[in-house]
Amino acid sequence: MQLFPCPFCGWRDEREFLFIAEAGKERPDTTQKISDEDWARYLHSIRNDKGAVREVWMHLTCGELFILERDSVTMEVIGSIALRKDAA
Amino acid sequence: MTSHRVSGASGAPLKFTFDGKPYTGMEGDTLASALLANGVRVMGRSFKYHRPRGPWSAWVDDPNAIMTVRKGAVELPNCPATTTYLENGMNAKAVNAYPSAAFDIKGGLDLFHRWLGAGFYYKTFIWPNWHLFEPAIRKMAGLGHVTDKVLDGYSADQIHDSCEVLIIGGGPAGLAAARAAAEAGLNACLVEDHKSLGGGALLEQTIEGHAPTEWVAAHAQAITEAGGRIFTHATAYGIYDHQLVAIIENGSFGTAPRLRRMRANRIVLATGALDRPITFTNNDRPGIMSVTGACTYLAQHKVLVGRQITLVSNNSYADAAEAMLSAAGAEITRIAPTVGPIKAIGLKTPVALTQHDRTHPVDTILASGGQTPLVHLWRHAGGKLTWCDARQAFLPDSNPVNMVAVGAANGTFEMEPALEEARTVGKGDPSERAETQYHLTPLWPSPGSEGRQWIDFQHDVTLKDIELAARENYVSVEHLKRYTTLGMASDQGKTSNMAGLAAMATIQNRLIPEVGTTTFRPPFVPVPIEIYHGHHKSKHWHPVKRLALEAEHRAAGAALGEYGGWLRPAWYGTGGMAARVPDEVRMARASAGIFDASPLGKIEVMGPDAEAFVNFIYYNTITTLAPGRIRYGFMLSEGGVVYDDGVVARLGPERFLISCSSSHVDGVRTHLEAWRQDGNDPDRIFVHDTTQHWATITVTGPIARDIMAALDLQTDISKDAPPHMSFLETIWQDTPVRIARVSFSGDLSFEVSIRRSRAQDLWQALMKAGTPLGAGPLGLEAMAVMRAEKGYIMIGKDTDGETMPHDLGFTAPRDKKSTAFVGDRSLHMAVANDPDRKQLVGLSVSAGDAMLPIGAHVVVGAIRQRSLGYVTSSYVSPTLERPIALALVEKGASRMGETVNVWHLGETREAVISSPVFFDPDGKRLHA
Amino acid sequence: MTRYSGWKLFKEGLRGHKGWAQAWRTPKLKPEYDAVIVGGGGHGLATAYYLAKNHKITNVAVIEKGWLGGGNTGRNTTVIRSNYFYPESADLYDMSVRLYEGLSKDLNYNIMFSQRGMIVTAHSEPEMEMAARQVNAMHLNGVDAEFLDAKQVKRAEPALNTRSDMRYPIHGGVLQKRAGTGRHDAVAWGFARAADQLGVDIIQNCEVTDVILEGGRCAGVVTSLGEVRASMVGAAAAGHSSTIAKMAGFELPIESYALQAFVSEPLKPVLKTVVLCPPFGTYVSQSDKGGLVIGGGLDRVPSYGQRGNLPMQEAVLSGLAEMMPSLAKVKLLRHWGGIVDVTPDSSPIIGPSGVDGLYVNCGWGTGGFKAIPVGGYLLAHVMATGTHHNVSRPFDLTRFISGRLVDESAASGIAH
Amino acid sequence: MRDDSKRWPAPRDPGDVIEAPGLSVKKLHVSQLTLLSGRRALHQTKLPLVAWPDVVTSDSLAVVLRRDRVMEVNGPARTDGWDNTESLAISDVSDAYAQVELTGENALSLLRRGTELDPKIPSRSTARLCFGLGVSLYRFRDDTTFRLHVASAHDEALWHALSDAAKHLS
Repeated sequence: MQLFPCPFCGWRDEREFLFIAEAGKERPDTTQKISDEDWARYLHSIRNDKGAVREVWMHLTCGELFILERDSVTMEVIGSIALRKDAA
Repeated sequence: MTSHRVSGASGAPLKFTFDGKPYTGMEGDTLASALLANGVRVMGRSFKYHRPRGPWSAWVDDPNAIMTVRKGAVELPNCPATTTYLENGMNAKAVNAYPSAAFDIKGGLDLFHRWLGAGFYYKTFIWPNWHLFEPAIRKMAGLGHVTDKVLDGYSADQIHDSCEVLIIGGGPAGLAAARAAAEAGLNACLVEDHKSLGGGALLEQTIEGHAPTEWVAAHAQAITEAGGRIFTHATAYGIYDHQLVAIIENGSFGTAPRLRRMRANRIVLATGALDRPITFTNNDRPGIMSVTGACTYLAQHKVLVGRQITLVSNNSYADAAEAMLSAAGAEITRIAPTVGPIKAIGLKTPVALTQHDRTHPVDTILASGGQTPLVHLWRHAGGKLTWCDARQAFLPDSNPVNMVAVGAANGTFEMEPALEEARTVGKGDPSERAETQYHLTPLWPSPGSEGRQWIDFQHDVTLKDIELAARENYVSVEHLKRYTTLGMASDQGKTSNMAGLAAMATIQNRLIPEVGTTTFRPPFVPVPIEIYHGHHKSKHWHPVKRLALEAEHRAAGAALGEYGGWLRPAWYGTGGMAARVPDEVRMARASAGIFDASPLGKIEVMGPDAEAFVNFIYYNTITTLAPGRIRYGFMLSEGGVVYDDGVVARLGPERFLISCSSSHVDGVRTHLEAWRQDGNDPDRIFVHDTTQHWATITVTGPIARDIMAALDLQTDISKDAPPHMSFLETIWQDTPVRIARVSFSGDLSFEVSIRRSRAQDLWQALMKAGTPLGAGPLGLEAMAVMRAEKGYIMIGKDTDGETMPHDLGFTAPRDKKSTAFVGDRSLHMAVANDPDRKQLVGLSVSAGDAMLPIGAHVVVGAIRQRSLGYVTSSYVSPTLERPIALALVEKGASRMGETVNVWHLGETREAVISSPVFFDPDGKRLHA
Repeated sequence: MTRYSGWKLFKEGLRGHKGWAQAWRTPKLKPEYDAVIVGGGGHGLATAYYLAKNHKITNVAVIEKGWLGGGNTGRNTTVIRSNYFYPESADLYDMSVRLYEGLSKDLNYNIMFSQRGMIVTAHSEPEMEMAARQVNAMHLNGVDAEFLDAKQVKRAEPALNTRSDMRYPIHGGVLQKRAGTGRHDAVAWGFARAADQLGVDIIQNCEVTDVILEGGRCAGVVTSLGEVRASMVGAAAAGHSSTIAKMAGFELPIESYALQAFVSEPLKPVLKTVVLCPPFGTYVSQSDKGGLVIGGGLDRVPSYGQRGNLPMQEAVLSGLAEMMPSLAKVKLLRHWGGIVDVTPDSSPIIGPSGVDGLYVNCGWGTGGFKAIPVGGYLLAHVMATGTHHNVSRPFDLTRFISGRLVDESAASGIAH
Repeated sequence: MRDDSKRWPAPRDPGDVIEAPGLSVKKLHVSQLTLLSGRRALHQTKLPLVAWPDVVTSDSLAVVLRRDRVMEVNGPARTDGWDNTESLAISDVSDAYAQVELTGENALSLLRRGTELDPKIPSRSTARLCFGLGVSLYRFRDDTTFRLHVASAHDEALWHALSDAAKHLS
């Protein structure tokens, strides 16, 4: 049972969290022309880093979407960042 | 047999049997100590050669004495005799031996050992085929036999716990550390795997001037008084991420254990060390035991394992043992194994030990090849090891986060420094490992020597097997392990790993640390699968959701089934599904059916950006939806695949109600929440899942309006009001109700939602109004038939993970919607434009024919038939009085009227592709 | 070379097994090869073997970071099967089963392919409908399959709980009789020994640290033992494929997850087949040594952590206790984790990487072991000929651009 | 389709209780539950806010669910929908959740069988998973009494889990 820090709730059991995606992926503006390659990159490309990673997770019980920084080898949690800029 | 119990033993007598013979042990005994007390030496047979074996040690490291134990109705296989506490009435039987461990008919296998060495099976049984040999090999392998009996009440408890310091091991170091921690005001827990505390302390004459038992009792009392907790007969068997320690708490024989998931800020490892065997000829014989094992039997169980003992040791640790055993009356001869090869004589018990042509008569041989610290848990937590030449052992090196080893587990074998180290660490202070006074002469297996020398006792891995592995270049420590099965027995290499890798080091002329260790895998001791089961049992596995109206349905004689996680009425009344479902369909088509639709999702989206958001989430255009109106639509994945279908109602300019499939409510809520916070302004959109506040009852059928009229609502529901696909909120008996004019049956329908606590009243009112008119309750199975008659899809049944909206005939948004929506770009990838996509169609057969089986494939081709798609729904329509089916078929839309072959389990039939809408294609009945 | 046989074993037994040759050599890494394979697991070793055997390219090095067969090849639950829905998958995996059927003889190494049958149970009417869809698809794909009712399931695997009061009562299932288990280490060792005998250099304890790119073309790799040049580089690095791809300057649609496996104490035979119960997410078979070998789904947290964790253990093992309650009392001996490389459609990627001279074989996810022979066979084919074998073509990396995924879960009606 | 009406017994009587050593569990009646969501929702409710491990004493309170959402328990009646002046999304969910009260020296121990719960570790939200079910959990009146809300359709499931776990108390 890992513990993840929800920026709002604090440390909770990993089973309360859902992995959404790697952080930093912007949805292309689909009203503009996008090549198949660019769309495929948005859909499927993954850095899959070994070591420090930045990922978007959802804390299912409170619904908060946030960025989790952790180490994908040691499972050490480096920190979490609320997606909301004004979050306290 | 003479008793081996020495004076001073006290405890209630316990009767038990072993291999059918009755014996008496005493309270506090393990099966092994009780048998040794009775003079029984042979307690098992080895895995491969069926060599007679007795216990090597007195605790978890014993690989030899493995038994199937029965008590009352409970029988458990593979119980180590050394860790199974004796209970009155136990019947133990050696595994892998018939008729008994003492006389095993397969004992003769040992004669063929020269052909059964490491990996022999990789080199033979190739011709003609492995299948001819495998059954016999499988029968020979394995240890105990597991019964097919399910144990009554065998249900593990599981609990979460936390502490500031967890001390693992209740020997002298653990007790000292725990006391120091507790007295420093820390929330401390101590875990000890024996039933009683003390461990190695009990082997001492005095500790800090006290008798060991007094010292232990005083420490235990001090720990408890300072607020510390002590768990005995409990083993920390694994350390997992983020300082989580899994602890098994054992009860009496046959009862399920408890799993304590302990989150510890800091872990102190005081697990001690093990004696390792010495590799010499016939070192696997019964009566050859570890020095610590013999001392433990004496100290804890008052059993003197032999009278004429040869003590074979290369280290100073054996000095104290010699004193202890001679004091108890044994005659001890010391042999230095380092000065020349030794050999044990005797089959089922040793009679002599030879060295340099000298023969020493013995009845017992005790061996200690040095101490191996128990660092398993250290490795689980990611700690590193370092090789110590002075101790000839791997010791804990750099600390994993918040974990420290003390005492023998840390290589601190002497009592005083161990206690000092433990106390320092217990308080939370750092400690340096002290210099050791421990003295030993390096002693490792010497390859090329004569005779058969055992490295892994249970798996019958000998020194020659290691040499063979080296010869064949299986030299990596993992290859060695896997090729020879070294260390893979039920003791997981606790006795054998060091000797094995030392042998490989010697053969290859490398240093032991260069060869390295294999990975230490949890669990530290075998744990029953039940410990993981706990409350994840049966109905807790994935509990069904219960309807507000369940009592009403039961009263109406409903058959209840599980649909999308809810327990729902499948059909009503007696006579079985085959009779009742067509009746209900006919009733609903002729008059009306009253249907519990409560599980349908009711997710509200509100806020200034709600409209744009819902428009982005839906495939369909939502911006043009007027307040009070409803639209049917799809939610797609970003891959363009239809994820959910349902209706969305606009309740106001800034308020929408999404009615998703009942099985998708949690998924849709998460989907909405993720998009809301990622890429949108979450202060301008809010998502409330109100599904469970509302019960929803659908009245569907030609007379639905008459039934609704009887409710006396404060609104006009006369003809055309409200119109199809409209939504209104009104009051019924002082309670707000919502009415949606949507239909999943193809008939005039009213979906009425009311708060859960008033659902029963509404249901009864509708039934009261409907029954005289010929209406009645409608189950889910009948509803499924009705929607199929109309060609309405059921997501996940009539669609699959490739279905895009245009495959279902919904093309307009793909072609025309100008704003972005989830999945939009994927609808124009190459795959989306493939001409041979599977499309939804109907399949018709003649009126008298049997219905098409669901799962049958539509095929083309004569010799090798190719699948074009498959039947997804199929019924005999009570309305049309003929079979109907829905299917996903390649280019289906362009095949209307085509006769195709339908293939099912080897048989082919014909069917005609048609529109999926079988009934009322113009939709007149919706507006009736 | 020593040829293995019962007679040879008998003779060696008489003379103390002194005459066995090394199963493979420990050669020195040469500075240049015709082909370099990155990854000494089953797929890498099989690729080298088929390059040498089928295409006579023998100047080949297999470069392995640790010990050969030490990744997922040595950590999996040893299931071999081809019970797939789509023709593309069936062609791929059934070709693998057919290669496995002749592999012990082909390699002269007993890999103990035990075709004891595999049952996938169905626990509701909708699941029975899906099972029928599956069986029919398998028949049409030319793969053996039997559609079983509950009684037949019980007969095929008596240890299964078929009581009606279990959480998900068994309605029936799909049996593939040709499916079964193999000895995982033996597959790696057998391929290694056979490849070595054909001249392939197997270099263990050698880590690839970079990919040599010249004019946008892959010209070899840099390793911890020095540079190695080769006109063809094949990467068969499973969970670490993303790392190799990054060295060559591209990204793969692969996410790494830990997949856990479990083995129990050794028991006398209690299971006849391999059984998967989908609603419990657990499958189990019994090894020839007697241990129950248990597996389940991926961890919920993507990672490179080669170890177990409690939530998944509880999910998988409680599933087993539900499937076979009489086995709840059996003790677990060991559990471990492997890192699996999961693609968006859970199908493999075989073929050109997009960088000239660099080919990939990855993305097998949870099911790489059963595909070792075919993975090696097809990667060797595309490396040696420069074109896809018909069977590997649908699994080209470009499918993620066209969207023509081969997603087996799609066929079971589970929307993405 | 099989008839499972016997396999899942009819829902219990609302008056049922669980009694075990150091534990008593009963169902409570709630008259009003209202969801309030908005950027400043936590400041807009007039009821006392409840987080973990607060001990509340009033029957009217606002359970903090998330950064921008509270659930008013036994609070004032409000009009459903989007309140433009207050910038609040409001939904009556009075029947969406059942409420259960656990009391006794073993209540915490019982809950710890279903969730990793520590009164020393505070949390701004009361929402958590317990026995795999989503609940809002807080302390009431004293530190051995706990109240929790669970989705109505899971009321039976939670009750069953609590009764089973209570068998392990001694």
